[in-house]
Amino acid sequence: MTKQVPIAEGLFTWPAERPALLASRCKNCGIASFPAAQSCMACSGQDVAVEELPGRGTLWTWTIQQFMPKTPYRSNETAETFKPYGVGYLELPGGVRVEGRLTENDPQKLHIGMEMDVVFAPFRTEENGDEVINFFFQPVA
Amino acid sequence: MTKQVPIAEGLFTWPAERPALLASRCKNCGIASFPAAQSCMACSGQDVAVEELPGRGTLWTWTIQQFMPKTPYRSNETAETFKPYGVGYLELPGGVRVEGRLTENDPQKLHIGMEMDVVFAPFRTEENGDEVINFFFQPVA
Amino acid sequence: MDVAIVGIGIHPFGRTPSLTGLQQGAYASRLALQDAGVEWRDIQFAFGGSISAGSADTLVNELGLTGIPFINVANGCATGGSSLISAFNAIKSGQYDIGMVAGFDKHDRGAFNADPKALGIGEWYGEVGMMMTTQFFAMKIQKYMHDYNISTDTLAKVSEKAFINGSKNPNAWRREPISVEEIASSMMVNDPLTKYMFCSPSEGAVSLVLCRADHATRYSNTPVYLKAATMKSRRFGSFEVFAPSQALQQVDGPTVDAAKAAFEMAGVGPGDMDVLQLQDTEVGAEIMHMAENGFCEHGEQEALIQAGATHIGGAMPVNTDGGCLANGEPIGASGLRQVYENVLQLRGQAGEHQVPGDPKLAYTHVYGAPGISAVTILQK
Amino acid sequence: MDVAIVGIGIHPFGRTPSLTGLQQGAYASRLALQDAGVEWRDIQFAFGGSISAGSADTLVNELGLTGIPFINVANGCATGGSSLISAFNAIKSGQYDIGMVAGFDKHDRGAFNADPKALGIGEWYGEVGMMMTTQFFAMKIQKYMHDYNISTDTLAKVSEKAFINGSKNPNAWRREPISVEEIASSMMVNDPLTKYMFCSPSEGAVSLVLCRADHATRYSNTPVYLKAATMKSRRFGSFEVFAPSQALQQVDGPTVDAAKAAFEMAGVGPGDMDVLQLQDTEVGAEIMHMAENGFCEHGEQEALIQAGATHIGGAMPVNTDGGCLANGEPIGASGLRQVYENVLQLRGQAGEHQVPGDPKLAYTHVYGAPGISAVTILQK
Ligand SMILES: [Zn+2]
Ligand SMILES: [Zn+2]
Repeated sequence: MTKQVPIAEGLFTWPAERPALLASRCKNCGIASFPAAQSCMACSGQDVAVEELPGRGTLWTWTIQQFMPKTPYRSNETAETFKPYGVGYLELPGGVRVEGRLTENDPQKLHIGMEMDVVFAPFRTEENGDEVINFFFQPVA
Repeated sequence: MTKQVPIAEGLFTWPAERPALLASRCKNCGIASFPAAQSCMACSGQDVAVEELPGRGTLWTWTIQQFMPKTPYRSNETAETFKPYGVGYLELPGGVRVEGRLTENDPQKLHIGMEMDVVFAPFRTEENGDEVINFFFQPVA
Repeated sequence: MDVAIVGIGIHPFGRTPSLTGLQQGAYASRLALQDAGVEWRDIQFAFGGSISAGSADTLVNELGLTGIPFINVANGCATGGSSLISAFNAIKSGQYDIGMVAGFDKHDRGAFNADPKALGIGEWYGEVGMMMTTQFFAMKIQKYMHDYNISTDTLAKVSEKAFINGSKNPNAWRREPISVEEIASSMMVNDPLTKYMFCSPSEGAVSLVLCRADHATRYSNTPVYLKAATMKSRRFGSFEVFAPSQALQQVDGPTVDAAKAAFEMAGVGPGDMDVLQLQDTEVGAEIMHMAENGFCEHGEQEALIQAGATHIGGAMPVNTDGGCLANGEPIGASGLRQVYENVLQLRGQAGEHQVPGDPKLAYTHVYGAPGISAVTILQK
Repeated sequence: MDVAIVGIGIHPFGRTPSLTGLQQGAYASRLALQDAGVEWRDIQFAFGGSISAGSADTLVNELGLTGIPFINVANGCATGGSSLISAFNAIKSGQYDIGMVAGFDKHDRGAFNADPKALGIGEWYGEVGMMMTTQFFAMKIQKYMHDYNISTDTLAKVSEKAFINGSKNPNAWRREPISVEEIASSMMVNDPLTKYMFCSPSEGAVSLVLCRADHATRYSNTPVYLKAATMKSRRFGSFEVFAPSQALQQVDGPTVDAAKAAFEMAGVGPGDMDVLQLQDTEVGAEIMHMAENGFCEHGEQEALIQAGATHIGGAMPVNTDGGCLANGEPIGASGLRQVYENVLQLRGQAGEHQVPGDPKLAYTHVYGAPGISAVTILQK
């Protein structure tokens, strides 16, 4: 039976009714960081708490990856089936700007400042049949 | 048909009636080096000539490799078929001390100062059937 | 104690299948020694870097085993800067009179393959396809074009100038001019950057002989002084390569910091510089680094580049040897290539790519992962 | 300007599956900062090394992004020496007041896998099974035993002492004494060296805070001064690891040269040293390095070791923390561990492994491929 597994532990809540990206926030200086870390890059503080990031933000910048990356890229694509994909930073209010793949790869449909949602979807299938779940940024409909 | 190929170009004369190790000798300071190099490590000179090294020398030091090395070791052996092998430096008079595998792996039969010959023999077989020839040091009978 | 550069050597950049990276390094080193009129045995210490072509200190196998301390350094694209700063410190410490820095490399074709783990990033980051320096550069210029009204035509003009300069430099890899139209219409790699707007991994080597300034005239009639050599890493909040997230409040990047520190150390300002080598991993980098290093305000690049100010004959010549765009980037050697070019310029020996008007002060800048910049200021 | 060590930190050596090498490095760095009573933001520069656990400069991701120059160095087993020498130069140059050196590593189990190409050697050398440091060490001590009448019992006694010292050191990996009989009869690895006569790759981290000597008492009541930090590479004719051939005329190795240079720099002699940390990749190395560093004549080791002179209470205590034999070798951290131990000894804080009699001068020595030695002399 197909199982769904997150691409990495601790990146986002999964499984969850409303999955969310997880950040660490420093109790000393209040700065948030993604992925959650054990110490604060801003002030070197080690007293941090994990919190859920907002699910909607604005696109801060973006590009389209037009060719298939080499290792460590690991999808189920081949050179023939590869489709260009968008990458961007989404500014999550009160949180942090997170880098992620976009569901949209048409440069005409992307612009800085547009609203996007954080969504969770299968990224690849493992040899054992497990579906690996990743986060993506999707234009607000 | 099986072909015999040297393990590296320029290490020794092959094929040859009397194969021999090849060294470079510096025309400036007279120092020999194995394998042949384009410059002299002793005096930085770049005027070097390739020459054949003597085929007999005395064992300067030695050890036995008791376990099978990992990559870059590349023989046809497996963990099961691996046999310990000797390694030593053979002092070739008027030339240089060369490091090589010994045909003998019994520590009782090896001692510093013993006479040995440089011999050439198959080391492994490639997937295409080629026999790879390497040099070995063999106790004088 | 000030520090002088009294010998320079280069192996042409590009592809040299007949030589290993190490052999190219030895070639450049011999030329540098010859240029300074010294023997390898006169050299008291060395610093060197090579990312893909073996340990730099194996150069002693080629040059001779003289017993000197030879320290390998490794800071990505800023590796040449690390060597120079370390050599600068060694001579300034008063313990050494003369030493060498060497950088060489030989990379496989195609984009660099970064390893997330080596930079302390989770494997997932590479698996989903974000471990690509090219994406960072594209996203940074995308944002910059949006904020400061830089046009895509200006992007192409930076490449056009690089290939023109490369065509004048016998040691460059790309020696054919390419038109703005061809650059702009070449394959899109990472929007808005096309294939001809990026530099590629390549091969090459540079070595430099450095000595105490008060000994310089023993070795050279045209010594060039290293007035500043600085390196800075990213502060919290700057937008850097390989960052799974970045802070909402942005601060200046390491280039701004390294430039300020260098100008302070040298006691000069951006307006005093006569020739500039700025990290141009792609055209966006060159554009943004012009402002980050203090040579113009943000946004002024559009007018400057359109007016040809960054050409060899312009008011602000940038990457006179063709930069990374025309030379490719052998990581260990790339930062030292900039210094090599500036020494040529200050000596007046740059031939067809010589900046007119007897340049006296020259500037180099490199940027590398995970957010490091190194700057030098040379004076004749 | 002299240089002082005012803060030391260590992450225990051995196996720590729950932490990455980088995290162990951060742990040691925080302890070193705390020991010196400074914050990470006070540190003006850093040098660091890690061979298998990522780039040392990614430590800033753990400690905070303060913008400092952080140069990665890489010289095999001598990497810690490279960091120290570079930091020594940086402070002596007068440009910096306080900095850090950091070394950490995390290796896979089993012997190190060396790459011939990276050292400029043909692939054939590795293919036939000669790219093994253990063979070199075995052949070197084999020849030495022949020339200077060292017994196999003496080999085993070196390991015995290492594990006794390790049992007294809470940061050591191997903390159980092992009898001479068990050591001698354990599996033969490379004749004449058995399994328990070799050190193994391991994990661990050490960081040190260094400052201008005239600022030392601001940070420490027990500053320790770096009177010498030297590094030498092999001269032509010395017998070194990974050498397909060697000259007929042998010369002294880099250890002899680095030791002489260090004694000259510090203005002291071997007889003045109160405690010694000597590279003990295996027992033969420790024995030969005693003479190469100048602490006895060749051949005297047999009587000295049999008489217990190298034990903690002996006349010439060697590797008081258990050395590489009891700590394993995380390459980036190993050389700095020796310095950490000597600072403890000079402060009188080494606890159960404290050398008696208020030691005042301490010596460290590392040796690494392709024939490099680095030495430090510390004074309280
Ligand atoms: Zn904080
Ligand atoms: Zn010679």
